[in-house]
Amino acid sequence: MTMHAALIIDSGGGWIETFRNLCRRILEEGGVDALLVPQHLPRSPMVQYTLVRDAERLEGVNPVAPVLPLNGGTLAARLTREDPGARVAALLRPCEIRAFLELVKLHQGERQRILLLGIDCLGTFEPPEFQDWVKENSSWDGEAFLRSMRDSGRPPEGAPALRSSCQVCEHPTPEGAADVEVWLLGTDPDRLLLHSTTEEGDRLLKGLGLDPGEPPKGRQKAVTSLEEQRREARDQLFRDVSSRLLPLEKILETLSSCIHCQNCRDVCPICYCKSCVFQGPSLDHPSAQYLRWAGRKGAIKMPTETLFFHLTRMAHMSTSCVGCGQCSSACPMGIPVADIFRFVGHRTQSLFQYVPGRDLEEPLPLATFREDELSPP
Amino acid sequence: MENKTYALFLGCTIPARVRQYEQSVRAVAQRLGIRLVDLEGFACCGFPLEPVDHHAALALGARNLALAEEAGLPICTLCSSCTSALCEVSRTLSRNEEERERTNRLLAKIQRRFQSPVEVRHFVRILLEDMGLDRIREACVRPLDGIRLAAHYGCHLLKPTEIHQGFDSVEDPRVLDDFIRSTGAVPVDYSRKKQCCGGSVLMADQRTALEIARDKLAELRDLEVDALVVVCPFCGVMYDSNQKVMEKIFEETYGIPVLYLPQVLGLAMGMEEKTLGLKSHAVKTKGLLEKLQAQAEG
Amino acid sequence: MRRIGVYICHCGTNIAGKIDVEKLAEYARGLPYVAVARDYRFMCSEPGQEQIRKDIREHGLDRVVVAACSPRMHEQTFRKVCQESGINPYFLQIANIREQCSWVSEDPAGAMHKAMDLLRAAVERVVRHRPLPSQEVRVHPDVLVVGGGIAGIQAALDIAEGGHRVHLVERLQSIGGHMAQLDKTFPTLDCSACILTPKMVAAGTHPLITLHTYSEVADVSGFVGNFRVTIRHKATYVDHKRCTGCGICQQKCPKRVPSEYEEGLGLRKAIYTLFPQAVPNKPVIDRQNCIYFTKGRCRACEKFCEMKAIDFHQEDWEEVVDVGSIIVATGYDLMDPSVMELYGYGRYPNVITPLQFERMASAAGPTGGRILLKDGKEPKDVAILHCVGSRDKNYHEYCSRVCCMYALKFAHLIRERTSANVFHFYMDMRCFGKGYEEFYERVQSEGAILIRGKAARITDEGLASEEEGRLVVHAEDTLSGESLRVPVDLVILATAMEPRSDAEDVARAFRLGRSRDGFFLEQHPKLAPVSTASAGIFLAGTCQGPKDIPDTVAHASAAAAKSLSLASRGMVEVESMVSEIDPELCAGCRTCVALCPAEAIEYLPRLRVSRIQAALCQGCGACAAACPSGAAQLKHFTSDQILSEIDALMGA
Amino acid sequence: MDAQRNDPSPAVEMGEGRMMDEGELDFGFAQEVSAEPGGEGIVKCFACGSCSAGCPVRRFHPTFNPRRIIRMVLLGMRDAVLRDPFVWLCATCFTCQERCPQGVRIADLMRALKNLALRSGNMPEGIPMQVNLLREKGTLYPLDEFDNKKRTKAGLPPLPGAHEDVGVLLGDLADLGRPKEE
Repeated sequence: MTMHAALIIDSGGGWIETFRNLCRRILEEGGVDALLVPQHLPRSPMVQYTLVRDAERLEGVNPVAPVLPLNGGTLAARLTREDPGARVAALLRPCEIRAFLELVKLHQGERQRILLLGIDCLGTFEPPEFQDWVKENSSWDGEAFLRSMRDSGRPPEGAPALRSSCQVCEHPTPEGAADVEVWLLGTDPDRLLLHSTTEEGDRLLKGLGLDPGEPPKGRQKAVTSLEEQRREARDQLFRDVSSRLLPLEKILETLSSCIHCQNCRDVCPICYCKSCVFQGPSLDHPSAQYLRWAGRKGAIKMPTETLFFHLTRMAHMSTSCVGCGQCSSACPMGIPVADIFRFVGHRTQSLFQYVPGRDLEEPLPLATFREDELSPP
Repeated sequence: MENKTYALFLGCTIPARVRQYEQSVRAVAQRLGIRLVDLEGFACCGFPLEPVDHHAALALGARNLALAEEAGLPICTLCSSCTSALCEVSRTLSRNEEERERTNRLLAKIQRRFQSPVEVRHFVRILLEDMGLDRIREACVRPLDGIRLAAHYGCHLLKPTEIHQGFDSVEDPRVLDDFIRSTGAVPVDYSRKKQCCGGSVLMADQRTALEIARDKLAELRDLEVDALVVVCPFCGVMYDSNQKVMEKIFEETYGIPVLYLPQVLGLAMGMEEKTLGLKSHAVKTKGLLEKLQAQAEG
Repeated sequence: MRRIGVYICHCGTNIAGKIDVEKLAEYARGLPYVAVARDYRFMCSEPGQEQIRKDIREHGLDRVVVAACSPRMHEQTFRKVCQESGINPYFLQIANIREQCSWVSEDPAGAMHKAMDLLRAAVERVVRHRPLPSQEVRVHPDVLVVGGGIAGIQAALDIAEGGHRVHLVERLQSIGGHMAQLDKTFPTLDCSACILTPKMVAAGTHPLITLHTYSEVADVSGFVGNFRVTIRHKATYVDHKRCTGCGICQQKCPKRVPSEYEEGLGLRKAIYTLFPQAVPNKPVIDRQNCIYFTKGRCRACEKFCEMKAIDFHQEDWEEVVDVGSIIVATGYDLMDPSVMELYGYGRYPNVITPLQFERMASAAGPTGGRILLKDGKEPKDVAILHCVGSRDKNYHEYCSRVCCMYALKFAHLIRERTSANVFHFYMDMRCFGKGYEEFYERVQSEGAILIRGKAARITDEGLASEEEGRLVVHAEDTLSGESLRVPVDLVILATAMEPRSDAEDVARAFRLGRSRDGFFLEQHPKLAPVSTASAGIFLAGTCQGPKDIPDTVAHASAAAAKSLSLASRGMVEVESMVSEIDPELCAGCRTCVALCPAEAIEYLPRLRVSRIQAALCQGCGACAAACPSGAAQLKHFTSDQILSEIDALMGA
Repeated sequence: MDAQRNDPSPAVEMGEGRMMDEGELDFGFAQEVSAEPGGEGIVKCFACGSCSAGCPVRRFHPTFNPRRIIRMVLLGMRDAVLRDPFVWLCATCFTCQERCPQGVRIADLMRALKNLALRSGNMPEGIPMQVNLLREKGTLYPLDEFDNKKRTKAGLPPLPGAHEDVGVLLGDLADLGRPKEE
């Protein structure tokens, strides 16, 4: 394991501008053919992933815009499932990297086929709220968000609240899973700080002619303190979920507004099936069956299989759930899907002492067998 | 584990009838830095009620455990029967929900509640596990060289095994002999080492009880031991206070002083007779002390 | 349009005693697709079966539901009925209204209700059954026998005599097992070596038996008919091809250590054969004790070996063999009685185990067959304690079955060779075999003293000077109510037979179950005592439970017969209810590959999907349970079949 | 000085050749005993006698025999078991219980028999006095002023003489002063 910290002094054009320049240099001098990176779309406040091969097409790059319209782990998997035939790099947030590593374990992507730039994540807003906020604040600038989060731990005045999943995310840093880490926490706000954790990362930074420097002193403390704060919030959420949402009589109520649109499944980075069982005919019942059920109970909610759907999905992916929260953001009915799945996921993962996306060497709980598993600790 | 604080559980007999045991325990504990606290309110452990009514006995034991739990202290016992009774109550109530509820309904009348298992260990066990024999040996500044001591284990220090979690072997116990050896004295092996003192039979059939006790004293007399070493007031009373009675009934003499293990340790640590209450025994310890004196001088 | 026949069995009063079968048949007639519904006293009887055949013919039925006992009992019977009548055997569904209904329900109305639910679910399910083909695969003619004790030897000989090759794997350097340690065998008092040695030699020289001694099974893969077994040969440091077994190396080796074969009563060298009649009679070097391996010097054996057979550089090596079936005959361990402190084994030198006594009694043993105390004197009184560790909830709850008899045999041998009194401390005298009761009477008449009571403890506490140095057994003679203390010189503990200490690992390697007592689990305690839940793997001898020699030999021959019948038919029907993966749905995640216990799933990188090799699949369904997209499905247990069954169960 | 021996009653002297009439036996007794805490394992006894062989009381008392008491319970000899003083002879030393191959909790069982015997009025003389002491004072040896003075002299802290709340706990215990009428 190499430990290579490199500093780029801010040239005066601001942090984001410096980062754009870095992206350009990566494409031009870093031996990288394509870069997956979030950019402001033309004439839209929204930020989306773009796959860039031409270094001139980087004007909208903004890695710190607090919004995550979809989990880029899926995109990284898509780009590496087969040999892409070129050298690809991607800038991802920690929850996206962890999702990608889970997909790699599920053989839906290949880690060696991509150079990962992982960036500290200070949290994101719900996309519509982000969009509204940016529209109202024409002078909006990602760096203001960064500064506010770094200084006060809160979004700037007038901004919406962080998504629930971000508020309880205890993994705000890439934790060594990327090749190069872009550090925001505990660093000098006027400097862009890169940290390499692999030989690949070393090679990239060396190729760009970046000199190693001393890691900032305040980093560890800032990370630990944020993680601690997030863990507390998480435990609070878990208490809330277990008392308010999860008891048997309440989960029915919680999920009763589900319209079985399956958006949560569509955006879930872990749901990797080619075709979901819930798309097949196995749950299409004969017409008379619905009437028999209604007859027996007096009345039934239609569509019928919503609870079954969620429980099945939970069974399939809860050991790998990285808590990115996309499911909640995608739910048109405002069901706190992610809160519930995060809670259940935490329980199933603890059962196997498994942390999804932590380490490629850790086998998926379902795909392995330990003699002591399920025995009380 | 070292230098923990314990709530000292004296039980009924010791504070009234076997003060010398209590004196020696407090002195030895102080010397070794074991903190013993007197909790207001400890009463009978419940053991005497076992033959009368199991549930009442449980409640009585649980009352003491609840007090210790409230104080946040583990319990140090001196009487083997108190030890096994309190351990048993703690074990039963933490495993058996029905008994726990039944007992807590009773305890509610006196605003107490048994919640979770309480650690209960006999002073001897605390000495062994918190201090260790090496520390004891180091503290023995006046070794009892040449003194022949017979260990009496009694029943409830080790049995039933499941509540004592493998403290020492039931069929081949060693711990008391090890302590005796650590003072420089000679632990005497004898055939009735594991035999009960008979104390529990006293109330139902005095003659049988005394015959059981006499059996051991007669063997020890033949082996010419200097003293019998006990760790339970029941056994102590049986062999010490009743020795004269037995001598009369069975028309023979034994003359075997009965010491509590902490008294033996205290002697080896150089403590005074008075501190250890060595003059409060029915069978006089004078001969033993003289022998000890002679050994030291010669 | 389906046409279903429903057949409800009375099973005498087993079902009809609780459930109104006629009303149930009436109910069935109202269910969809049901063309015929009948009840009958015994559906499994020939007239019952014939009724189904007749209805299939006459009513053109294409599906059959039998409401009767567990499918474990008669599913095969009724599948055959279907097949004989020209419909696919898998167009059958059993509704278990006996074990899961009439036997376990107390309330007849509730039972009736449940029977109706189960029947309706079976009807809904059978509609969705799809035809499955019957498949057969070739059976490899060779057989693997694991363990070279009397069970393994007997099984190997039976199979080889039947004309099939046997690989016999033995952990030690010679076959023979525990029986080779015994002196005489009850009740006939044959010399154990005299009856065993010819069998060992026969196994060692049989052209169809390959001995793999000093070897262990490292891995087993495959399935019935086609197992692939990796055998690990431990380094012997002696080239057995060159070695003539002349024994000079053993003579010259200066290192002496306690002999395991002599149960610690005698010594062996660091290069040694187990015993003089060992098969093969070739020595091995014990690395832990060899002076060359521990200190780098000596090499006396090498110097004196004319054949240049000593090879200190030998390494463990592996060999792969293919076999059609496997017989596990790994035997038992004798319990170590030192854990029972009250009997003083390990503390008192004259408290011994039965195998130690056997070695002492053996003319070839360390004392030349003389019964002696540790100080070399002859005992005047001997105690034999029965049930040491057996029938004891603190150790083993079961009866070890052989102890009473060998204890009586010991008494006979002691009375024959010494003038000692022999005291038996027993709880029940269990002498149930052929000639056993007679042997008991014989030993009684020879003067054995029988005390009905379990010994409470053994001490060395003599009360008088003449008891000095002796042992004292404390017990109650429960028949007279007298408490006894019996001074003796020698105590033999009739210790329990227990599962091998590595039984857990062996069970995992061969996919065997274990019963509560830890021995390997047979498929059925009465009707399938040598088969196991793993098809093609059989049990022989004491690895399945305590047995004496006659029972062990019978059990081993039974296992051999099972292997032979597989081998001689040459083909075996494999599971039709196997899994398959829909390549359209498979995302290639390979979770199933990792889970498959039969290693039947392969990944096809070009297509990016996984595929099940039907011939290897055992139909366990692990892949189907794990596959999130439902790409893997177990035939006959597909999602639509199970969900429709559940739907029908839940629906009104 | 004289030591009192509680000799066995005629009921226990089964003696050779005495014929028990089936009517004298209560076959529900074993179930009743096994329903008491500690009595659970009694039916598993296979009478190996290892309890009696190690029993210290058995060595010195002419008739006390745990194996035989268990047999009497299993046979349904309710009156003989509950009316005789012998159940009170068990020293609760656990020697038998530790060795029992069937896991019968013999010492606990004897405790259960004592509980049952006491309910029918069979108990040693000292019991009611002990119960009353515990009910009133919470201890078998209440300390008075004189005792505490002696304690102080020995360098020991004074202790309270009574624990009143124990009486509240034991309020449900029957008054043992007079045997219950059968």
